[in-house]
Amino acid sequence: MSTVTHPAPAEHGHSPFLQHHFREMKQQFDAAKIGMWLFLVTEVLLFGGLFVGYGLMHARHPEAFMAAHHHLDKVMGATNTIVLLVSSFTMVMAVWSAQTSRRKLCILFLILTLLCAGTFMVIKYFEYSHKFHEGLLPGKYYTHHGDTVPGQFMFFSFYFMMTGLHGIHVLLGMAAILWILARTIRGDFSSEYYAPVDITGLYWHLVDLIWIYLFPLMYLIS
Amino acid sequence: MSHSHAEPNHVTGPRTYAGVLLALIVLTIITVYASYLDFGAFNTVVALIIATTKGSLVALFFMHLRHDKFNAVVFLGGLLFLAVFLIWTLFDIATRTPILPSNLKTPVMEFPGAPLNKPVRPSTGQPAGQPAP
Amino acid sequence: MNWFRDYLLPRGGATHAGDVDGLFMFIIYLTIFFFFFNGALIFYAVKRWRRRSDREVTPHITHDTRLELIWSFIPLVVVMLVFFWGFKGYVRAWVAPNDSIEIVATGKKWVWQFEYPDGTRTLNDLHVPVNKPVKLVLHSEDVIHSFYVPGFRLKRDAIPGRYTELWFTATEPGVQQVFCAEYCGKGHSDMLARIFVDTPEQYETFLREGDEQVRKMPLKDLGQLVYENKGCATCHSLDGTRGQGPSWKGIWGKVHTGTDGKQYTVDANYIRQSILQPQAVVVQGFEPIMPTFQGLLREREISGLIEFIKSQE
Amino acid sequence: MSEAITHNGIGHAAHHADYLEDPKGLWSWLTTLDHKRIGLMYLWSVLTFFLAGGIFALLIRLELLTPKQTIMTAEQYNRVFTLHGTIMVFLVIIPAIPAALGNFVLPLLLGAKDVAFPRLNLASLYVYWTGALMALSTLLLGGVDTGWTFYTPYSTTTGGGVTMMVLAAFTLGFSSIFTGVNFITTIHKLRAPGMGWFEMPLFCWGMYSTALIQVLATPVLGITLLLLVMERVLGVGIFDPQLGGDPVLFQHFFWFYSHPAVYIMILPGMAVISEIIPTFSKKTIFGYKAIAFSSVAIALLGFLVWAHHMFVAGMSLFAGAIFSFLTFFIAIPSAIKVFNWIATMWRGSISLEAPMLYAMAFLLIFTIGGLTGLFLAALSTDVHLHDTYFVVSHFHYVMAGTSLFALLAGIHYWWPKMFGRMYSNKLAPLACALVFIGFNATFLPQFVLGSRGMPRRYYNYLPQFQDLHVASTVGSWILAAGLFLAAAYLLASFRGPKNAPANPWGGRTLEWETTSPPTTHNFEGQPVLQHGPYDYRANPAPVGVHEHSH
Ligand code: HEA
Ligand code: HEA
Ligand code: HEC
Ligand code: CUA
Ligand SMILES: [Cu+2]
Repeated sequence: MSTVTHPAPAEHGHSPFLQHHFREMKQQFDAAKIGMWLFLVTEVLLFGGLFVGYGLMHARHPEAFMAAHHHLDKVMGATNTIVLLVSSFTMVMAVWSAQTSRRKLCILFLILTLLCAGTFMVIKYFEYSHKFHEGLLPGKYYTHHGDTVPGQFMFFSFYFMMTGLHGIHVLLGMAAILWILARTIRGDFSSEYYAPVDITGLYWHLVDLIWIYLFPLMYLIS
Repeated sequence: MSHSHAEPNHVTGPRTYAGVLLALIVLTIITVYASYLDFGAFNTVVALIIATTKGSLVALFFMHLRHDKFNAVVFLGGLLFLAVFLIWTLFDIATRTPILPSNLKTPVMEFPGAPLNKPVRPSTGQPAGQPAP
Repeated sequence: MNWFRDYLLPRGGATHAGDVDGLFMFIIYLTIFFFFFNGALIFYAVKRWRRRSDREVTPHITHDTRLELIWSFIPLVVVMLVFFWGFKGYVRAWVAPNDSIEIVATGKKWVWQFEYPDGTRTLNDLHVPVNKPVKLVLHSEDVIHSFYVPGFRLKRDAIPGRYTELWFTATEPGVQQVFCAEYCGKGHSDMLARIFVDTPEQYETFLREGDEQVRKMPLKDLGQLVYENKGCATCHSLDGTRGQGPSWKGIWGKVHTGTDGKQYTVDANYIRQSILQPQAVVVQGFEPIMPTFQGLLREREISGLIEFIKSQE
Repeated sequence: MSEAITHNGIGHAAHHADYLEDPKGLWSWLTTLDHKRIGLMYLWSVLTFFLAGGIFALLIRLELLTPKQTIMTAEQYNRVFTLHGTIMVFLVIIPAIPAALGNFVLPLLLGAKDVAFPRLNLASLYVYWTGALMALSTLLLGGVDTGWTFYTPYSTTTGGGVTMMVLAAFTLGFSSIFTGVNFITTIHKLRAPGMGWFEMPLFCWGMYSTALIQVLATPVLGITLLLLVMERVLGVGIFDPQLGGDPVLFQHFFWFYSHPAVYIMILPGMAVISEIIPTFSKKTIFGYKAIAFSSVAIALLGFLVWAHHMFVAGMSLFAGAIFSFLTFFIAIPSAIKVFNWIATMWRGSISLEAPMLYAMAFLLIFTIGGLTGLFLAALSTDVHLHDTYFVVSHFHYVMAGTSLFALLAGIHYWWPKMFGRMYSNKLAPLACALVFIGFNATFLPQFVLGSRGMPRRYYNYLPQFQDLHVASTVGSWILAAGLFLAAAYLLASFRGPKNAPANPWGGRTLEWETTSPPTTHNFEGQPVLQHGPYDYRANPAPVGVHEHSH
């Protein structure tokens, strides 16, 4: 007949992490990467929708957005940007350590990444509580007094939606890194198998990438 | 097909990563500095160009797209469709001509029902402060 | 084949309806043609090459570039034709001539209100002169509505916070049905209006004194007409069921309590006040949502309503 | 056992394990990672919701039997058609073919053991169930009366369970994204050795194109719906003119997803038809590459045309022209497909089994459904027809008449493979005829209603429209009778033994080379492709020879 089946590839180079439906580690690794990148594309489009909405409303009410952004603290924003950039660096170093089977180093870098992420969230916390205090809240909860330009509430609607969604992603990223950390400590990863570290890294870099755009659009408009 | 960086010869080293980090921090400082300068209409453009440079560094080096052509296409494809979304929407939004009735007495209010402008519309959905034709 | 067009489309009453109908019929014939064409091919294939034995061998034909090009190219030509035809009609219906009569049409749940250049206002009845271009500036006070005149082949959304416009030249005197074509809630399907295409004289009289029907009708019938056409019916029932507002069944002469706790007898003055200043007395148990009809109803129409309410046992 | 599969000595137990029975127990189903079981659970869920959505449809039709009140009030009617539309779109037709049939056959067609991410696959099912429960819970929250399009500002000001319904649609979006990510990766990485891109069955191209849309468009729906929720909860202002926003912007956001989504609904249907027609014509597919590329073209072009739903929504003239112009181009890949399918039948050896009957109905109905899209794509005629029953009829022709018929065709085609059982050969053509006649009787009158000016979402209508409404309602009963009959004989097949042959139709794609039903791991070992998917030249597989016995 037309179709011949071969026995499943003999058990060579069999990693315990090779799932039954893949033929070899390379295939599994590539699949994981493609899957992750597709997921990142969906994230880009998810945030992208917000960016488009922000851009259109900014164009509609330029004065309001301009006036409102002065309530943000550039120093805190810039600090947070640098914190996230550093975390991206430590993350990529963690991936590199896993890739080159340096387990201890990997643990160290993952912890550093977590620390940076934590710092980011703490700074964000201070920024948010300051805004809550002043009544710079989204939409109909906006109660800040003494505005001269109407419509500033809309800037804060976007500020909170975008940084809020980003913040949720930071938290999710932290959870993922914790999980990777646990597995690294357990000794799962080596140059043979490090896909989970790699794709967690990709996710984390995307979170950074989004912030790279959020920062100038929120804090630096002029 | 997919050329992932799995092959050992594609492992980028810590030196490169450190260099990239340095570049990113420098660019951050530049963009903050630039925000105090006035390029007129180009302020946002300048900020976005710097952001895109930073973003590309992250994507190319930290996310290894430099050695991962396939996934680079995937990612750029995503961005392309985001651009379609924005540009095609602008086809409408940016080319609308405002229409006003000639006997309009009060000008159209920008934020008729906004907080600190007017009480928000009551739950009945009745209008509060519409442009009166 | 005019019967076919008249079966499918309502009688056209505006200048550009003919163009739209032409394109419509063209695509109808296109659809019918391809339906029967494809149907015939399939039918023929099944008849001719129905499987007779399990061992039949079929030719191995993988593709044919020439055919592929033909059946890409022909549809391409056809659809480009359709595009330009449709575009032409759309552009023509886009910019109103400078000498159009401008009428502002405001949609709100669930009535249409029209304001004429001289300040006259009507509810749900639009009067326009025949053979004169009319421009409607549309606007909504709450959600999106859509002003749809099937006879004119025209439709445009009325949007809150913005104005949109629409124009037409009605070609024959008579009445045209208007629908609300954008879903707007409970009363969506009752948000009907009519366009009275008047002769120039009729239009003049209308602007002066209101329309003829109104002038001649017995008061009670006029009241009923107003009830049905001016939106009262969306909120007030006649059979005792509670709507957005109280039912009118048997209210004449009754004593009602307002939210201010005071008692009011339903008499002519009370009804007049309810219509002109609905917020002055709000009946207990109801929201103060009734819009004022000040300036929207003529004196005779209000008297008619009073008679009509009186007659509701 | 089919001779096509050579034994490889991996063990006899594995060889006979039928995926339906191994392992046993409800828990093993709920925790399964097997794409076939997940596909089946999707199938049962989708059909259940189809029944629910269909019952709502029958209620709609019953209410419209007379003007004014027939069986329900205006408020109830608005809730019923919203629920009908939302269920049919988000719970039925979007997951129907990809998540149910696609999950089942895609790995089989590729000669793979499973999809790339089995856990994600199971997650998608649970997310779907969660979304479905959320959608149904709105019934307890006072219902939703916005229509499936959730247009602002109506949706931001009306009461009831709108927030919950919107979050349900958001959740269902994720299940769709998961399926999309999974399928793209599976097609890229898990094709059997020797299977190049052009040796894949066309079904896989259809799934691939669908998955592209799922991945690229669904996230924007997600953010749109989130914005809508934020608008309701926080009053953020983006869509609310009262707050300086733009209500029409919502429509751009919504249709950026929902227009491509109509191709999420139709491409899988076309994918099924591309399998069925060659099998029952016993002839190689005509224009393989043309069909494959037109799927991708439809998917990508579909992103450029969304605002054809907004021609009368106060868009600019320029935008109207661009969107109308681009819309017309989708007709070309669609035409290419239709004519290639017909050319496949040409000089074939055509056998009119139930799947083929549905496929032929598909071709005819798609011709009407697609061409009526041209009325709506053309600017001047759309101004007249927008939001009338003409649109309602157009989209039922393409969604119910086309996608759904493809689903029925696919169910009939793969039923023996899925359950190892054959259904009644006598009742199937009867049901198909009833469905076909009933369908046209229901929706043909609606075209006329629409062109005569009857707007959609109307609870009450002018007396002049009644005749056609009555015809449509009667048609819906014939349609329902046909569908219930189909459900009956399909279910009745479970009473018989598992006697379906491995390859009942003489198909040439890989799923027919394993047992019916397949074993837990699909194939014994790794199948290696040796001929194209529709190659009927060498050893044309005679029907019914591979009797399979336990
Ligand atoms: C499965 C779903 C599906 C599919 C496949 C389509 C396919 C098409 N649709 Fe449809 N559409 C919907 C589902 C779908 N639609 C829904 C749900 C709505 C309404 C939503 C709502 O408002 O609730 C809608 C509404 C809708 C509108 C908006 C109407 C309005 O509200 O005013 C428009 C306008 O352009 C449109 C156009 C088209 C076109 C041009 C195609 C094309 O893709 C069709 C292409 C196919 C063919 C052309 C036929 C095959 C070709 C031949 C047989 C060869 C001969 C051809 C030629 C010579 C040209 N559709
Ligand atoms: C896939 C999508 C889909 C499907 C299949 C259907 C199917 C049907 N629809 Fe619906 N419909 C929509 C999508 C769909 N619809 C949408 C999106 C809207 C717009 C909503 C809005 O405006 O917001 C709409 C609106 C809509 C309206 C307009 C309401 C209005 O505007 O006022 C009407 C009116 O006639 C209608 C009727 C019907 C009928 C009679 C069917 C019939 O075909 C139904 C027949 C089905 C059955 C009777 C169930 C039987 C099933 C079984 C027995 C189980 C099956 C199992 C097997 C056979 C294996 N639908
Ligand atoms: C949007 C809904 C709405 C419309 C339209 C409407 N009403 Fe009312 N009406 C109400 C409500 C609510 C009340 C009770 C609260 C109040 O008194 O203001 C009411 C009260 C009344 C009353 C007092 C009834 C009583 O029982 O004391 C009269 C009389 C009345 N309306 C007449 C009219 C007439 C005449 C029209 C049309 C020309 C009309 N209404 C249109 C909502 C409406
Ligand atoms: Cu107003 Cu529909
Ligand atoms: Cu569309």
